[in-house]
Amino acid sequence: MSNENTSTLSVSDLKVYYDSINGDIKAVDGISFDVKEGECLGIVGESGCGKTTAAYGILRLVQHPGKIVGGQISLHGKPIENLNEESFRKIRATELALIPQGAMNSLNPTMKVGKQITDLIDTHKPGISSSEKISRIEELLGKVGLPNRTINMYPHELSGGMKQRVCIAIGIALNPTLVIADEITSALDVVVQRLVAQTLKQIQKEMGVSMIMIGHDMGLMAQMVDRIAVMYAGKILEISSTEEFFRNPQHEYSKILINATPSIHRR
Amino acid sequence: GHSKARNKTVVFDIDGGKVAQPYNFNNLVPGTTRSNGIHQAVFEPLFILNYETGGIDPWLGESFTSNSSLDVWTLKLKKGIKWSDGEDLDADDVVYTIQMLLDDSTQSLRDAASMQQWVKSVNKQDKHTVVFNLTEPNARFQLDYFSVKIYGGVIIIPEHVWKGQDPFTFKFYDKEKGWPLGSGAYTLKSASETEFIYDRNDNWWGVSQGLPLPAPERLIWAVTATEENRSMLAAKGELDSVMDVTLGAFEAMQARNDNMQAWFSELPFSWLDPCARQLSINTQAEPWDDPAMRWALNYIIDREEIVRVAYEGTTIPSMTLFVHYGGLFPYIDAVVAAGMGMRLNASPHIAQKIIESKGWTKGSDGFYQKGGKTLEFVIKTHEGFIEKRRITDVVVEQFLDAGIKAEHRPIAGATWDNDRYTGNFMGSMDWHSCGSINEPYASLNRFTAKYLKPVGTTSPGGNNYVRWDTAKSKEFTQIVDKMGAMPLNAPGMVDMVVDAYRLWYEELPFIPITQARKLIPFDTTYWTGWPTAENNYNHPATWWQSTHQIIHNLKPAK
Amino acid sequence: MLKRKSISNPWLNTPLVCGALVIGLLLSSTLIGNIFWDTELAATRSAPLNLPPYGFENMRKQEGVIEHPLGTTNSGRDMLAVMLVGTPATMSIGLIAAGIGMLIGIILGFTSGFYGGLWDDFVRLMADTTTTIPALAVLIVVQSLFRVEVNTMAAMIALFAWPGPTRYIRAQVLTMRESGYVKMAKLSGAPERDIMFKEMLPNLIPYLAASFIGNTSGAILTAIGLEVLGLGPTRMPTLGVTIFFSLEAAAILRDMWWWWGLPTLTLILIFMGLLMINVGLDEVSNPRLRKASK
Amino acid sequence: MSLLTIEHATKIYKVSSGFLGEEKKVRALNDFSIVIPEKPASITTIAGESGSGKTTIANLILGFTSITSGRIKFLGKDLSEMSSEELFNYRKNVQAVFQDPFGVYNPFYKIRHIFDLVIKHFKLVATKSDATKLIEESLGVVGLKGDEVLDKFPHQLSGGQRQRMMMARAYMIKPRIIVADEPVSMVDASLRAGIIDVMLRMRDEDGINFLYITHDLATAYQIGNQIYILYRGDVVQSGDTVDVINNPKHPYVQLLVDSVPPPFYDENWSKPVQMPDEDGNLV
Amino acid sequence: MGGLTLQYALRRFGIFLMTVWLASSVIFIIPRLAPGDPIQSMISRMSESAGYVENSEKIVEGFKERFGLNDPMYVQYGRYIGGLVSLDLGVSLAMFPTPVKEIVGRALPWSIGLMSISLVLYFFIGNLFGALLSWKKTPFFAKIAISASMIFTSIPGILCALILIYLFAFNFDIFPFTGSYERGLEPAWTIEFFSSVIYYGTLPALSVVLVTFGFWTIGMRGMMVTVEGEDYMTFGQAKGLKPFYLLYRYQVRNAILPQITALAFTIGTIVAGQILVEAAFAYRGMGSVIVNAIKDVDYTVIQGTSFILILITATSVLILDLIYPLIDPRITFQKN
Ligand SMILES: Nc1ncnc2c1ncn2[C@@H]1O[C@H](COP(=O)(O)OP(=O)(O)OP(=O)(O)O)[C@@H](O)[C@H]1O
Ligand SMILES: Nc1ncnc2c1ncn2[C@@H]1O[C@H](COP(=O)(O)OP(=O)(O)OP(=O)(O)O)[C@@H](O)[C@H]1O
Ligand SMILES: [Mg+2]
Ligand SMILES: [Mg+2]
Repeated sequence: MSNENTSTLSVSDLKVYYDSINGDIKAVDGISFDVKEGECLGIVGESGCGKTTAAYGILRLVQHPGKIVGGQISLHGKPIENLNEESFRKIRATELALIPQGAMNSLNPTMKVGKQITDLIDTHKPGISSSEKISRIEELLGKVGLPNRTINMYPHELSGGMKQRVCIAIGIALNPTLVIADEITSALDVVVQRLVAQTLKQIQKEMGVSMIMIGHDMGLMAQMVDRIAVMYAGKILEISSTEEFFRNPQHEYSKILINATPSIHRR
Repeated sequence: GHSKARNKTVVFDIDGGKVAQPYNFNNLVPGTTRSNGIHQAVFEPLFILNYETGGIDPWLGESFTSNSSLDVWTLKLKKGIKWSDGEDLDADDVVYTIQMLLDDSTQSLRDAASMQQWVKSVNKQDKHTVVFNLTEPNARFQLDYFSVKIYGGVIIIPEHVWKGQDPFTFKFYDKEKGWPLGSGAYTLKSASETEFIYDRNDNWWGVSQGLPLPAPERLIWAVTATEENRSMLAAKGELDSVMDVTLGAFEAMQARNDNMQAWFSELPFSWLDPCARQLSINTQAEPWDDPAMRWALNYIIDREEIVRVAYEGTTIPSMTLFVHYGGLFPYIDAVVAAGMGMRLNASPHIAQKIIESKGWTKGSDGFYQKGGKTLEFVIKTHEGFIEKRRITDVVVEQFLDAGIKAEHRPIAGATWDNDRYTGNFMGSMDWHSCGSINEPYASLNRFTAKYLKPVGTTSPGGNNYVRWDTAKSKEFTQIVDKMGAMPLNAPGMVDMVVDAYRLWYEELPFIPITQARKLIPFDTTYWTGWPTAENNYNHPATWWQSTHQIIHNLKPAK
Repeated sequence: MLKRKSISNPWLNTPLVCGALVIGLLLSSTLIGNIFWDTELAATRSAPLNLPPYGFENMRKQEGVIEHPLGTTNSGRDMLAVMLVGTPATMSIGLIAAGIGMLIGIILGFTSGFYGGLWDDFVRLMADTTTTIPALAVLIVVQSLFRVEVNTMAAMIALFAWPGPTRYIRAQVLTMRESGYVKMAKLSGAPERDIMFKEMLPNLIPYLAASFIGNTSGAILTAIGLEVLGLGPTRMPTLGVTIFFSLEAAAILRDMWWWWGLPTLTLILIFMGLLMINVGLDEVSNPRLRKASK
Repeated sequence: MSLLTIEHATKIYKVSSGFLGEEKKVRALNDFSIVIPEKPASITTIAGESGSGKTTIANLILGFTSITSGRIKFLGKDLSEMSSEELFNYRKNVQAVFQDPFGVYNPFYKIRHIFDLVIKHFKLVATKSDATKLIEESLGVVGLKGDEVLDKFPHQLSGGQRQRMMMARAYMIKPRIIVADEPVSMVDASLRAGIIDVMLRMRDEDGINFLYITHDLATAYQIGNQIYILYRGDVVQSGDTVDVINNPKHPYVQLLVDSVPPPFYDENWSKPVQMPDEDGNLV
Repeated sequence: MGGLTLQYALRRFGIFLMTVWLASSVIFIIPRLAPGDPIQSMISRMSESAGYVENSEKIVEGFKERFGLNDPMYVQYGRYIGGLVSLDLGVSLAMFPTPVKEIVGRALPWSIGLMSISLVLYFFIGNLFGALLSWKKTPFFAKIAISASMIFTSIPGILCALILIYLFAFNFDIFPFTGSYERGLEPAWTIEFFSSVIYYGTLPALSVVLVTFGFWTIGMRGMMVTVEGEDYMTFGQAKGLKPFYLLYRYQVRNAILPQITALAFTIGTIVAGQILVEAAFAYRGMGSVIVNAIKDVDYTVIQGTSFILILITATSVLILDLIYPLIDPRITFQKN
């Protein structure tokens, strides 16, 4: 496993269950991994295997009837699982940021895009002058390739790809230590998908943030991440570097994943 | 200060919700309200019928006498009467008023139709004397129209104000000009949908004639909404005079306000209203067209139970079709002595015999049946009159117990009237034998054959809408018509009443039920001198024009 | 494939069951009451007047008697019997009105949403129009002119209870019309009637149930509004009629709290019961609350 | 004779804003023509970006929307001239599998319902036991067993299972052609292969034609015989699949081909892509 | 603003006119379905107090002629609609010769005043309570209190009014029993008059608010639960926004949209409900006008007041439609 000093986030034995009348659904059942500084970790697995739940577990966003049952999470080596609600709120977006799955509905429909970025800044960095805020927002939008006029638009006026990019802008707005990107491209069409993925990759490199990228498109993963974790039924089957993973997958399931991926280069 | 000291003010209530037309004091138009204080304190009557003595008290009028053939009536006015603006009220105003009613070809002004029926011409004899030439003899001309027999009568209007106005659209309201204008001891200070305030006019004409000014400096008529609300206000001492309430409400007021009093100091507390309650039956609708069947109904009705339950003991059962006033006692006594008094209690077994003799048998559901038809009886009531609805509720139960499938249907007043007047009803709980106060003719006359109309057309004035149309009714009509041409309470009248009554009694086109009660609470905290059975200078109906008398009798408490 | 345990029947959640119990009990109160009480006592003049409940005193210092444990009214109705008889009567007005309103809503909503076109425009215009008509005013007029008894009154109230369901169902049908399973049913040769009522309708059941409950309380309130104006049925002492007569007799000032208080309390119970059912139905129909079973 | 012909199909949606409303026109498909021969069975791919009119084609063929101009012929008979009996017959021969494996199941019913519907309305068999046999057989083709799935509710099954059952349903009717509108785009990578495999087998063993609608060039490349690439309602390039993908001519086709991520660690995306501008012009 | 075109506004206005016309026609027909006519009713009222009225059939005929009640129905209908177009509501039948416009005009300001004050209150309180009821951070006792306060919803308005009168006017002497302002005061633009109006309006408004807010609470709670499940709520949390900000700017802001729609649609119903309360307080509004008119079968007044209620609802729906895109940016005029 990784070296303590250089690991941004370390998760060990995280368990998130959903309450149900017939007992708990073990959506995340004891997963452990590290993310090193500047590294991009991919998590793949079939739909419903617990990827989103794991992300929510780390960010403490699990909604009722879900509950975090156990696990240690530390950020820069400091445990954060015991922080109180208010302190935890403060590290969201500043240290641990999320780019959500389903960007289509992740923006407040009755708020202009600009405001949805400002309210984040106002909450965590109060006292910034409004001109400074505007230039900051314009810079962010520029980074994700959106025109400045986006500030005054409502979410429904944006295309899916644009919305996804707004979410990315929000995710990186406060220079967080770690960004968790949850299936950010699965709802987009191939061309847009590629564009968004490239944008994110570029930003990650520029800012040097650590990233967890969740998805199930092996092709995309191959292009984007440094290490891959394969999840199945709430557990992590294997974690290895991308090169290693494609060359020498350990698990049967991993092999299926790789082989099932069609290509336009080999028929 | 917009408010006067409480102990100088008398507060009356107006029931029945907001006054819809507070700024229209044209009393000639039928739709306007006049019991909002205007006819109790401002518009004075010519005479006031005294319910207690049976006599007629003079007010603006001094005397109203007829010739022996009863077709020329001479009115003498008191001297020195003035309108509140200082103009004289004299024979000219009377003639002007009556003439206006005679001239209304549409007959839609209030009293226009009756004046046109009776008055051939009206003439001023001198400043204080007016002569009426009638179309035919009428012994009750003064009584019926000029003496507040019930509610009010013809109101004299000031010629100098009305001249040149369209009597249909004139509102008689203008603060600048001091309208409305009357001769009473009070003038209108302010009006609104919910209250009317009158202040005393210290220049009232009576003062110059040696009459004392009334004591209250201000009179208020206020809309008090629900029974609950009204009772609470009275219990708090915020109302001096309350219109008709239920016994329970009165008891609750008394429990909280020692100074509440009513006509009697104990049960039944109430004063009797002139319109006794009756169950009218459509005498042309099967199977109730058979007098025997109507008698069966009468046998089922338990009047005592009705008094006990529907009235909580605040009234008395009707012995005859007449109201129990002193002036009518000779007739009531004679009828009862002749064996025609109504029973207090039910005799269902007699009813059963009658009904069964008509071929009805009780079915498995407990109701009488004949030829596959159930014996039904639907009683329509006026939705707004709780008292009649409560009587009907009890009667329906009595009928149901006796095997008649009775039903109670309260409906809107207009529909109810229309249904009855056109004969679209089986039974109706109402009061239409109302009319006689101090002589028997008025009530009997309403059921004579001359008012008969076929089912589907409107009965005139709601007279004989039960459509009593038999040989006996014709005979009845002859006797009653004869009575009408005789002076009031002429000798021999008692026997004629008994004869006519017998014809009616045998066929029973409607069934007298109870006397109507009005439980009218007064508060003596600030004012005394309210009419009671002991201090019975007149009756206590404060929404009638006779209220002038009450106001002049009030004294400050302490 | 992750093993997903299915959550047990969502219709069996606590609020729904409690609410249904309360409502069921109140609805069957006449039946139950007949076993231990003489419900004929609800009729006028079947008991002494103005008695307080057992153990209390009225203004005249009369004590309550065990023969009339909840007291009596000023027309000699036994309050216990009145409550037993009046409660289901009041509720049935609500249920019938909501039922009819719902039925109209289903028919109009489905046909207008499914077929669209002129018919759809017409239905929407009618719904909009009906919404603007002040129902209470019209009902007051009709009731005071014709005076109808419980069932007809319910039917009249229903005439104003359909636009809501119609509008909602229409919107749902418009969405469902585009859904995959409707297309599949078409591809499977199913006739339109089947598509509407066998494919679409069942999915609306939780909503229809919730809306039915909501409309029931609305209809009950409308009925009560008419009744306290004195425009209710006559012999049947529904809750509103009872309150009307109590107010006509100044029951509050007379300290006859049992007379207006008991029907009011029952009304509160009815509404709480219906509210609980609604909350329970929410749990059934709200996708978020149901995610667990997905 | 060709099995299915589309001649110069154009579809214009009229978007009206309700009662008395003004109308706006959206040209979803423009002068589209295609011929699918009766034999041999083939898989014809229609690819293109989102909103390019792919689903519109499916809806036209399936009769869910009316054609604005042009004609669709099945075995030489014009769709719009068919009697209701012929239309019913057409339904039996032209079936579909859709993108969303959840939405096509009525959540109210058990899985069995989709098979029952078909059997009932198309009167495929007479007896109950025949029906059971038929269902089992069809499920077998997609590698499922009746007792594992039939009495479950749709949400109790995986996306892959649901999508395969849709294939089984279509297969049971034994149509001449199946319109498959993005049948794998909502299914996991690991399950995708299974479904593609089923399609291939149905083509090769049962002679069923497919109209395969997708935006995923990679799978099309794997199985398609012919391809039509749509861009904003127009066909921009068509021909043999391998040809088209290996030699993209139209700039949009080039962009599309470029955007497919190579699923191998050692092959990288070459250069950053450029999006079409807002008016849809390719730069 | 989503392109508010003249064409859209005109079309929307056309629908408005059509609904008003249809609804007014219904209002015209209904009172005429029953036997009984207003003039007869007037006579009946006279005879209630005066025993009986002689020659009443003459009066009835005279007035029927005067009001054109003997004309064929279509003539009456034409006259009615023609009148509405010029906002002439005719002359009251029962209170001849007062124009309906005058009667309604006197009552309307009071009703509207009472309505707007109570509307603001119950809409605010109802939605606030609904929001608090579904918010995780609301203290438990507050939730209990809110739930308990909803029992008022099931109490008939008139009874609630009387209980309030009993408590606050009778027992505690805090507020007046009835009326709209102090006895003897003349309406004027003075502080004295206004404070009196507010003082007298408190109990009526309170009654309306108490019996109404619960509906909004229930509706709001439902909407809050729905919105809580939206992705943007989770994302808002992930942004580390403060809980209260998240509550009002994200959750409430979106949950309240259907509530606003519902408000526009139910405004007529609410005003109608207010009628009973007004009657209990002998308040000067439309309540008693309507109740009396119905008792007297005063067609013109019934039609006039109902027409006003129809206008209120139709107008509020129209306004809602026109301003909705401001409240909900997703809605544009072109879509319906
Ligand atoms: N609110 C909930 N209640 C109960 N179970 C839930 C809830 N949310 C998710 N689950 C269950 O938890 C498991 C993991 O869900 P999760 O959303 O984390 O999967 P995922 O890997 O992100 O899937 P996808 O690729 O579809 O996004 C699933 O089995 C799901 O059914
Ligand atoms: N019912 C409809 N009414 C109006 N416009 C429509 C309708 N259906 C589709 N369109 C429009 O027609 C165009 C083509 O849509 P279509 O659904 O055929 O695209 P698609 O290629 O299937 O896209 P996707 O990949 O997103 O499924 C789009 O611009 C769409 O907005
Ligand atoms: Mg997920
Ligand atoms: Mg599509």
